[in-house]
Amino acid sequence: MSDARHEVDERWILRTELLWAFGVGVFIAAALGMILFTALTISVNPPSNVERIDPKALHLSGEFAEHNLGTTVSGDGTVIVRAIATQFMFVPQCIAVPANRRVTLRFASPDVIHGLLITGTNVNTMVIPGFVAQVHTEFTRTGDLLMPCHEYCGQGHSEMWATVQVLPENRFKPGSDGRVSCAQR
Amino acid sequence: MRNVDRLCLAHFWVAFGAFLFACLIGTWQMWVRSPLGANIGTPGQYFMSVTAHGVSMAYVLTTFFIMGFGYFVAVTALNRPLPGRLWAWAAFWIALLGVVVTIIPIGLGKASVLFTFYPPLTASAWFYIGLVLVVAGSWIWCVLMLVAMSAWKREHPGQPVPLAMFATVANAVMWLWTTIGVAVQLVFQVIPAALGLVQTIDVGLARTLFSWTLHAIVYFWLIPAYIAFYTMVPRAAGGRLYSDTMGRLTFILFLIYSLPVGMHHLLMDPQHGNAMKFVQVLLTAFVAVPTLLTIFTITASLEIAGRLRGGRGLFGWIAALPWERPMVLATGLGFVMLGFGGFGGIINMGYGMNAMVHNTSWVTAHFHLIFGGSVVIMYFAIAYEIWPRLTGRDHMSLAPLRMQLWLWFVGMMVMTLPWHWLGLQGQWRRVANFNYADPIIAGWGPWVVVSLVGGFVLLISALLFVRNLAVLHRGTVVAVPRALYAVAVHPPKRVPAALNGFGLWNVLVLVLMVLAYGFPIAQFLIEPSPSAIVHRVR
Amino acid sequence: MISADQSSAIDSDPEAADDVDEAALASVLRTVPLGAAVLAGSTVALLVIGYLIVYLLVFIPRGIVG
Amino acid sequence: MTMSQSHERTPSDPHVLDQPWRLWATVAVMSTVLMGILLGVVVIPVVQGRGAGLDAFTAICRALGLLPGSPAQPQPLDRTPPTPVSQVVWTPDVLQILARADIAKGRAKVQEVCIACHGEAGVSPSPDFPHLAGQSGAAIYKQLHDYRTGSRVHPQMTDVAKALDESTIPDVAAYYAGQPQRNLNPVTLAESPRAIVNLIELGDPSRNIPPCAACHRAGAGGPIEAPVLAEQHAEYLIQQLKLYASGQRRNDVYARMRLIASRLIEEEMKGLAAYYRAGFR
Repeated sequence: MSDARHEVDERWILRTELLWAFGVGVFIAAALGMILFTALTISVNPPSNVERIDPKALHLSGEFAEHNLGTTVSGDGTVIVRAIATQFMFVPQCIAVPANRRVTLRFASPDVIHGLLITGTNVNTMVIPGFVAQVHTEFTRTGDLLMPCHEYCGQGHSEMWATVQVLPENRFKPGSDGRVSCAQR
Repeated sequence: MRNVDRLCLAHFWVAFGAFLFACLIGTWQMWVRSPLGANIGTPGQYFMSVTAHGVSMAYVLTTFFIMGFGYFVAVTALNRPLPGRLWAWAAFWIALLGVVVTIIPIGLGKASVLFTFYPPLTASAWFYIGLVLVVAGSWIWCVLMLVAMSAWKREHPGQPVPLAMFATVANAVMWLWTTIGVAVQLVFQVIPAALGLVQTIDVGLARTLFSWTLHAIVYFWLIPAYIAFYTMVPRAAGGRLYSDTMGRLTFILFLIYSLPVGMHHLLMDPQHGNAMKFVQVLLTAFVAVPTLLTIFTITASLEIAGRLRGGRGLFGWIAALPWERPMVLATGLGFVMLGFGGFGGIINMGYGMNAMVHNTSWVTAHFHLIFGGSVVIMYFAIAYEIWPRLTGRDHMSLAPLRMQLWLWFVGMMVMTLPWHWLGLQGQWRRVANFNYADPIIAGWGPWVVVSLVGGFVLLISALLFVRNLAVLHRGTVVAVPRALYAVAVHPPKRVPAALNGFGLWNVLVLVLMVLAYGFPIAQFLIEPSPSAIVHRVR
Repeated sequence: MISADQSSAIDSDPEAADDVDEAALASVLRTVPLGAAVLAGSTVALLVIGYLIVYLLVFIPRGIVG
Repeated sequence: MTMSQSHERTPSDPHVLDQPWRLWATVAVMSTVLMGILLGVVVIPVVQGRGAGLDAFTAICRALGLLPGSPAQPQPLDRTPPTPVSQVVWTPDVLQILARADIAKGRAKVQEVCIACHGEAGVSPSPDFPHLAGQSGAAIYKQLHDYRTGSRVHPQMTDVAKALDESTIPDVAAYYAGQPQRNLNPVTLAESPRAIVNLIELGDPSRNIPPCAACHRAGAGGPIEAPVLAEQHAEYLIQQLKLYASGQRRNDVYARMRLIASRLIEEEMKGLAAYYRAGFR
């Protein structure tokens, strides 16, 4: 094959590859575009909260004191859930939350790395000793959901799970102290 | 075979020995966590097994296979003896010593921290020291690959380095870059804690340093499969490589974009802000480019082969391909698994969408399909292709080889497809025994049994694989010398320095790492995270 | 085991010519990447469309995450 | 990334060929990462911040992690007063002190104070007083401190603990931790009922009870203050479980033992106590 034709073919092949690369670029732009679009319009982010807290003295803190855990509804109606992920138990073991209303969940670990997800929802975060993990979400379906620890934290990791009761608006009634606990069934 | 066949065989047998062991305990794990194996085995045994399965598959099978295959490529692609052969044997023994030193504490239950270490949980110091030895051995291999290539380039000035060697050295350079993260974490944080020199550990920094390694290490495992795609599959199929330039570009893109993206493993971590998470998600999207380029280039190369063999029409070339050859069959099956695994991957990297699947069986399905599926099936195909060259004996018949590849494909698909569905339901990872009494978990039972069946099929395939190789050592059929590496449609005559070396790309990687990882790591040096007490597993 | 240092045909020139006939290759090259482009293109399109569907129909309905 | 191939036929000097490569590669790679930084660090936080009523600077600081909180949501504040159930904090220096405790001084204090109830080698005559032989030093250290701060109350121990001065507590703890445990009692080893062994090895997922061994087996990587239960008086173990179940004893950080004990039935408490009395680890 004469060198000239050889030269032409090679550039033709590179052109097909470039065309393909352009197509790939379009697909990547579509994927990233969806991420960017939802981030800009409805603020979809991964949960991040660079808030340092000393895990060694967590039980001496006010916010994560034993009696302050669980769901509280503050004066202006914001729902905040505080829970501890500790070796081999979530405290409290049952969390009540309202449906279709913005909820902020805050977790902390006094010992090792834990992680949690709530089945069927987008609540998912690692709980790193040294930081307060915070997830803002809205529960779109009512019912009892499972909240397991999904990061290896020791021999009791498989038994570490809690229940989340997503209550419809009318049954989510905070007490006088603004706290809501699980309906005992 | 010039002076390396025993060196390569030693590496491959250690790799495939660890692989078979890991398949056995992997199947046991699948059984114990299924409804059929409820209440069998204790958490201690289960997490010991998970640690051993992870270390064997992720550190032993991969590192030894890549080293062995690298030596083979350095000798056959460059067509010159391996420089520093004694160093290569030293590296082998150091790495093997490291494996032994790691496996013993695991077996004694003193290292049940899984293969991805979860400080402040800390195992026996020997567990980490063993892994450092394995990495040290692999570093010696990297130097040997660089020396081999530069020696060849001195002897052939201005000529393009053969693609197989260029890719192997790209892999070595990437491995040198990425092991910095885990080396710093182990040497400065985890090993001092394991030795008891310090009582606390900065967990935020430890996870960030480990994430530095965590993604490029999977591309370190993946590149030998891509070397096979580019340099062996076209010839095995009877065609030509569609574009050599695109091959070089693919391995360069892997080197550049697999390094500054590790934080997509930390998307759900609280200790990093959204800003750097988004930067690394965007860069992760570009790490899909080389794979998508490869799919096109290799499919085009197969199309050439198929049409040369008389394939007509738009897809007639597919049927015309020589599917009876293991390398071609493995590529076809590997691409299907790469498709499913890749789909799992782009969902994982979906920034906020990661919250839907992080640490669920969806992720387990992703890496079993891509590493366990398309990469390991190409490891099989490479082994089948080069064993005759190493042992001088040829396969009696290709049927058992094809059977083994099909079993691996079917087993992997049956095991991992249910995991995608379970992952979306919220099935979380690393559970010794599920509470099948819980209504939500009870619904998962049948699917776990289906994936268990896939696990058994994989075990049979693994046993058959080792049998197919072992048989060759006593085989009677003398190997007929056949050329191995593919020829490109336009073999490169002169190649820009950028496509023949890594100077430019190392500079770009340095800049990318500073921009992508600079702040996330500096954040802990400026203000360390509150330290956590070390919890020793002894 | 073939003795280590005896170079055998297996070590023949790595880029040894294969039995591909140049003319056939040239004629094949007139249509080649079309099949690959359609096959790979549709697969990748399927993947990205699947990604968008999962993003909109599975992820978003599970509630805002921030 | 366009590869403009140099058309003029210069000698194939790599540097000449390389010129376009070096330029285009740098442009391509840098544009991707700078676009990522522009979007991630500036555009997304500012736009999200505007929605949540945050000024651009705060939003960017939150997105970078220089301030806590999400750039898209208000950050809750909390000023609840702390009411800890135990004052003991495992800091590196506490652990160093425990590691370097002086056993001789500990033995002297034990002779002087502890022998009456706990026995010299930590083998106590009556089930009301726990064996301390081979107990974990950290566990003794924590309980003594809890008695001193009133997190745990006991007719005698509160005064005894208050009488001890701070520096000898680690020594006493280290002395008893060093005492060898008595040999096992083979008779009762065999017939531990399967259900009890399962509770200890596997826990009971349906009642959310983790395995006892996950915390109480030495070297399991569990909580530091988890006491060793092997060879303890059976009645003492049952009594403590009952105190936890009723909430009278509440110095377990984050109520883990109170929750577990409240879920155990009487018969299980007896089975567990017998199992550990037999000397299983």
